[in-house]
Amino acid sequence: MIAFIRLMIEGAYKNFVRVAARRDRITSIEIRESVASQSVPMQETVLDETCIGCSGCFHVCPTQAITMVQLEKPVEIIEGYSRTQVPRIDFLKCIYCLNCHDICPIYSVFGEAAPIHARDVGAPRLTLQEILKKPVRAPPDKILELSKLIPAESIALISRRENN
Amino acid sequence: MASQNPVKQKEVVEIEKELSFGPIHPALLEPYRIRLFVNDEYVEDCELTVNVAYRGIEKLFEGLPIERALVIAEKVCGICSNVHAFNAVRVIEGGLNIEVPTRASYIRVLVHEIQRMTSHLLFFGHAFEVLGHETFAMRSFLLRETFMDLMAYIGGNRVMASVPIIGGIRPRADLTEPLKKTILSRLDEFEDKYTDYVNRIMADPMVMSRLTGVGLLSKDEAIKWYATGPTGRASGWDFDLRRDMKEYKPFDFKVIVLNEGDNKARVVARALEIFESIKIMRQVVKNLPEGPVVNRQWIAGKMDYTIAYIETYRGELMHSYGLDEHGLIRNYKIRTPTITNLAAMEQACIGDHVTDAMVTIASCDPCLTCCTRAEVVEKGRSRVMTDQEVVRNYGWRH
Amino acid sequence: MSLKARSRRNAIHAMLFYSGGCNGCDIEVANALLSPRYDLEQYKVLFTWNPREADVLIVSGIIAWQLLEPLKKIYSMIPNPKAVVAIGSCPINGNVYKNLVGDIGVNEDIFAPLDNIIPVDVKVPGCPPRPEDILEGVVKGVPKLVEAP
Amino acid sequence: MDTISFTLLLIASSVIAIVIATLYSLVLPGIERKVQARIQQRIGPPILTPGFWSVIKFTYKEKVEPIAQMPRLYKCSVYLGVVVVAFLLLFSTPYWWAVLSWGSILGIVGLLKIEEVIYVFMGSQSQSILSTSMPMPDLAKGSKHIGTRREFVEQHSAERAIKMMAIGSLPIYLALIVPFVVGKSILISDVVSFQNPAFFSAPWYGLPLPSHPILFTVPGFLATIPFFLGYTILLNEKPFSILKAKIDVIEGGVLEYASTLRAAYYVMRNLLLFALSSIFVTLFIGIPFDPFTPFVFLLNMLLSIILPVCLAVLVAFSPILTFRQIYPVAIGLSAIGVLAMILAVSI
Ligand code: SF4
Ligand code: SF4
Ligand code: SF4
Ligand code: SF4
Ligand code: SF4
Ligand code: SF4
Ligand code: SF4
Ligand code: SF4
Repeated sequence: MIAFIRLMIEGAYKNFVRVAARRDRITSIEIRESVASQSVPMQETVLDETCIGCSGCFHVCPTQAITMVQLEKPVEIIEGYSRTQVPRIDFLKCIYCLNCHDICPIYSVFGEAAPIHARDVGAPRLTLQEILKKPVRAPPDKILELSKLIPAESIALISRRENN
Repeated sequence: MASQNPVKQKEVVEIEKELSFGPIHPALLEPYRIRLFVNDEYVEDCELTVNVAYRGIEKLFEGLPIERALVIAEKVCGICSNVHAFNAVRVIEGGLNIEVPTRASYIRVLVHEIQRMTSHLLFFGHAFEVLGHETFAMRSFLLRETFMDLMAYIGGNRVMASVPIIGGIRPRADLTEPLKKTILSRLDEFEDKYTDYVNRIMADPMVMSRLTGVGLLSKDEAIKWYATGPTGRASGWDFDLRRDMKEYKPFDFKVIVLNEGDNKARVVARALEIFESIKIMRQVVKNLPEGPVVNRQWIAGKMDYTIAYIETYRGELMHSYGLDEHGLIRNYKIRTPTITNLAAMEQACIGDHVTDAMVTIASCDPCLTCCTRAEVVEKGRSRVMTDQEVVRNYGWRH
Repeated sequence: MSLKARSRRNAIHAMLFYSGGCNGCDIEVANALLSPRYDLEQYKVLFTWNPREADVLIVSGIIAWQLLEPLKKIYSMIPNPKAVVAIGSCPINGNVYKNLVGDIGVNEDIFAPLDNIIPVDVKVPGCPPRPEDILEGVVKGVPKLVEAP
Repeated sequence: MDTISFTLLLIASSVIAIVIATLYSLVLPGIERKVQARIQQRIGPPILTPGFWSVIKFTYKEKVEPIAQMPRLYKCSVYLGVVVVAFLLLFSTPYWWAVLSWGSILGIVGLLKIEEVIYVFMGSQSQSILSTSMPMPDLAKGSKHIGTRREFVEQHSAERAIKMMAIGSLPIYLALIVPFVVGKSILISDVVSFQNPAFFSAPWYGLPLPSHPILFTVPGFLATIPFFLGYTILLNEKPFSILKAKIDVIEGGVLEYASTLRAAYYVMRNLLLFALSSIFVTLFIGIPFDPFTPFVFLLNMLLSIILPVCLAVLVAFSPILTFRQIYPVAIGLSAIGVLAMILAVSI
């Protein structure tokens, strides 16, 4: 009881200062301003600097949430290879299955800011130039194995889109 | 659930009335239904209907490649997200003998403990909200932000951090030197504030008078209903799987066991566990060995039905599945702690005031998304019906 | 601005309907509400559990079938004007629960998307959305309330 | 003064007092919330939001019929509540003190009792969706106790309201008696003139300050404790909000009030917050709520903020108590009240 009274007296002073002088306030003013002006920054998803514009993510998305946006000016990433398009995700369609993340050769969708599929994400700190210098052709058995991991329906979608 | 378990033989009491709450109700953060059978204001019997948020999650796993399944495993629950991913990979690692590098194992433990903190602090938030103490609830949510931030730093998302993967952890979640420093300094900061917070609560006579001596659960009952985790430990049942887990071998920590078995003990048990978790986290960060964080030398193939148990924040969690020859999941089963803890709570709240009974139910940290599954309904001869059939046959009301 | 519009803009009562899903969104809404760091009340949004008092219905989760009727009922009990905010990709499209193409194909036990059940005014995507997204989403529902007759 | 001009002045003072008090009382919940928010280290809603704007907004909402056993009675209860509270407020305006025996303690006690009974009415009427009538297949699944009477949470709250009536309001009554004992009269005017002899002779622009406020005597100070906690009990605020305990009965009997009815309920609750506070300032400090002496009037309004702010702090730091704790607390408070009364007699 005595301990409580001591705490109460200490607390009374602390809280009096809080009420009277707005001390110790921890509401984030940054968030307050961005919400009030309706400008909360979007979740970061596609890492534009590293994307090579291969549109693999576009093809594998089961809900067609991804569109490839043409760049006004192609960006040359490495000699002889330039990026002409980048993917944009429509979050209202996305189901966070992270297929796109898995297929991306450099994991630049959902790269950092969002959940990453519990599968392996390789070595994200490689630079793009290093990646592109590596041989890019996958061995056939690897492709076969990969095709098992991707849902049948997604593959069906790919072929459907290609047929159209 | 109670209808399945008519174990407790009591003389039949006259029930004056029934009060039902939920599924949308301030005391429930999640949809479930509480039916209290009361005389005057005192609870004579209690039934919880937990099947409300049914998603058929175990069925969703069926036939998925094991790597893809981890996306769902994590979404079994947004409170325990990490522990489900963790235990899902432990199943296959045990079944196919996949070696996990030590560094990865350390970091898994770190994230596991971080989420234990968020979970326990959420418990305080919820428990105090149910007690009606808004300020303490808010303070606890404020303290929780420390660990939400750490989760986001390590895994990239506040809730779904996806740290464990088969054979190790995601390389992104590896601890860098600056991150280690941040973790240690945030822990120190947290410990100071948290100590004050706990002392303040413990000294508050009004809060304590609400908690002490209410919702008694004896050790025998705890064991009978298999109330694991802090719920059982607060009743004197010395049971903590972490002592047997090889991941926890290198760390030194105490298992908090209290004997009172009332609501206060359940709150105190969690409050003290947080200090132990801080200890473990410090050890992880200070003793983190160098080395690789993931072992990629494995191929998913045929695996027998394998079981893995883990000590989560609320008790014992079981994941189990088998793999077919293509590495596709067969027969995924999850048994979560809340399902048994709630059965214990149904017993514990008998004899309490209605308002206290809500606190008792909250004191086992109920969270049900994971444990909503098919229910057995017996009518005449025992027969199994799904809820949908029940409603089709009997309508919504009778 | 008329008194009507000003009063609607300055006092908003929000109610949470949690309809299955993984809890993640639910806890983040609680975070936006209860954590002093986010503090929903500073945006003139007061929280309530009574549909008769509410203006904004926050829905999270995948709408499990047992919650379908309660959802419709509670929606119908809110007096006009009212707005619905769907939090997380669960009510927007069912998230992975609806369709991850395992052996079962499309999951028919859940009733997402929410649009099919009640009109939705604001969608806050994310899994889970960050508390600041939730705050912004709730605030975005206000113009609909203000403009209503 | 002849009867007609007295009546006119009476009506004028009542109207002015009620209008200003209502508007002012709509600011108080905002101040309360702001105080709590600062204690909780956050910004909190703007001051006008919880009271003023909410009430106006509710009047603009669609009118819906409440689900109640007898909807008309249910709707009347809240308006009756507003009227009762408005009359209660008039106890602190001097013109009413001269009307029959209105200006005595008996009137205050009587009205407070009606106010409490209203909660029982509301609770037994309302039948919201949030408990028994929620469409859930729980009955279909069967249970150990088939055929038990199912109660709405509001009805449960009405039962609690009866219990609170029996014990909860005792402290505030005892505390209210103290100034009358000190003033040795059952008339409010005597109590005020005992503390503030200059009040009745002061000109309209004057600011007569009380010479011996009862608050600063030992019995007066002691009586403040049961008064304040009794105030909390009457307002059903934490820690004594058992009949509106959010975690089981949600809001109790007022669950079904929507749109205009809810606005009326807000007005009732906030006006009670102010009226009791203003009565306290009148009886314990001797500064009445007199619309015709503006400075005294303003001073009363200013001092009437103290109780709501104290209430806000108490609410921020207390859980809900159940009857297990409320009975002893009420008995203890009553004991303090009796002690204060004994001391008051011996003054
Ligand atoms: S093979 Fe890989 S890099 Fe090439 S288009 Fe497909 S996903 Fe992109
Ligand atoms: S996560 Fe899935 S649904 Fe979302 S964009 Fe990627 S592939 Fe499409
Ligand atoms: S798969 Fe990766 S690299 Fe290819 S377009 Fe998509 S984001 Fe860019
Ligand atoms: S399997 Fe091939 S395409 Fe896929 S990440 Fe590896 S190298 Fe890239
Ligand atoms: S026990 Fe609770 S927190 Fe853990 S997974 Fe289940 S619902 Fe989530
Ligand atoms: S128990 Fe329920 S969740 Fe599990 S597989 Fe059966 S139906 Fe699905
Ligand atoms: S299998 Fe599921 S339903 Fe059956 S007893 Fe075990 S937990 Fe209960
Ligand atoms: S959107 Fe994601 S976090 Fe939210 S409830 Fe659904 S699965 Fe959980």
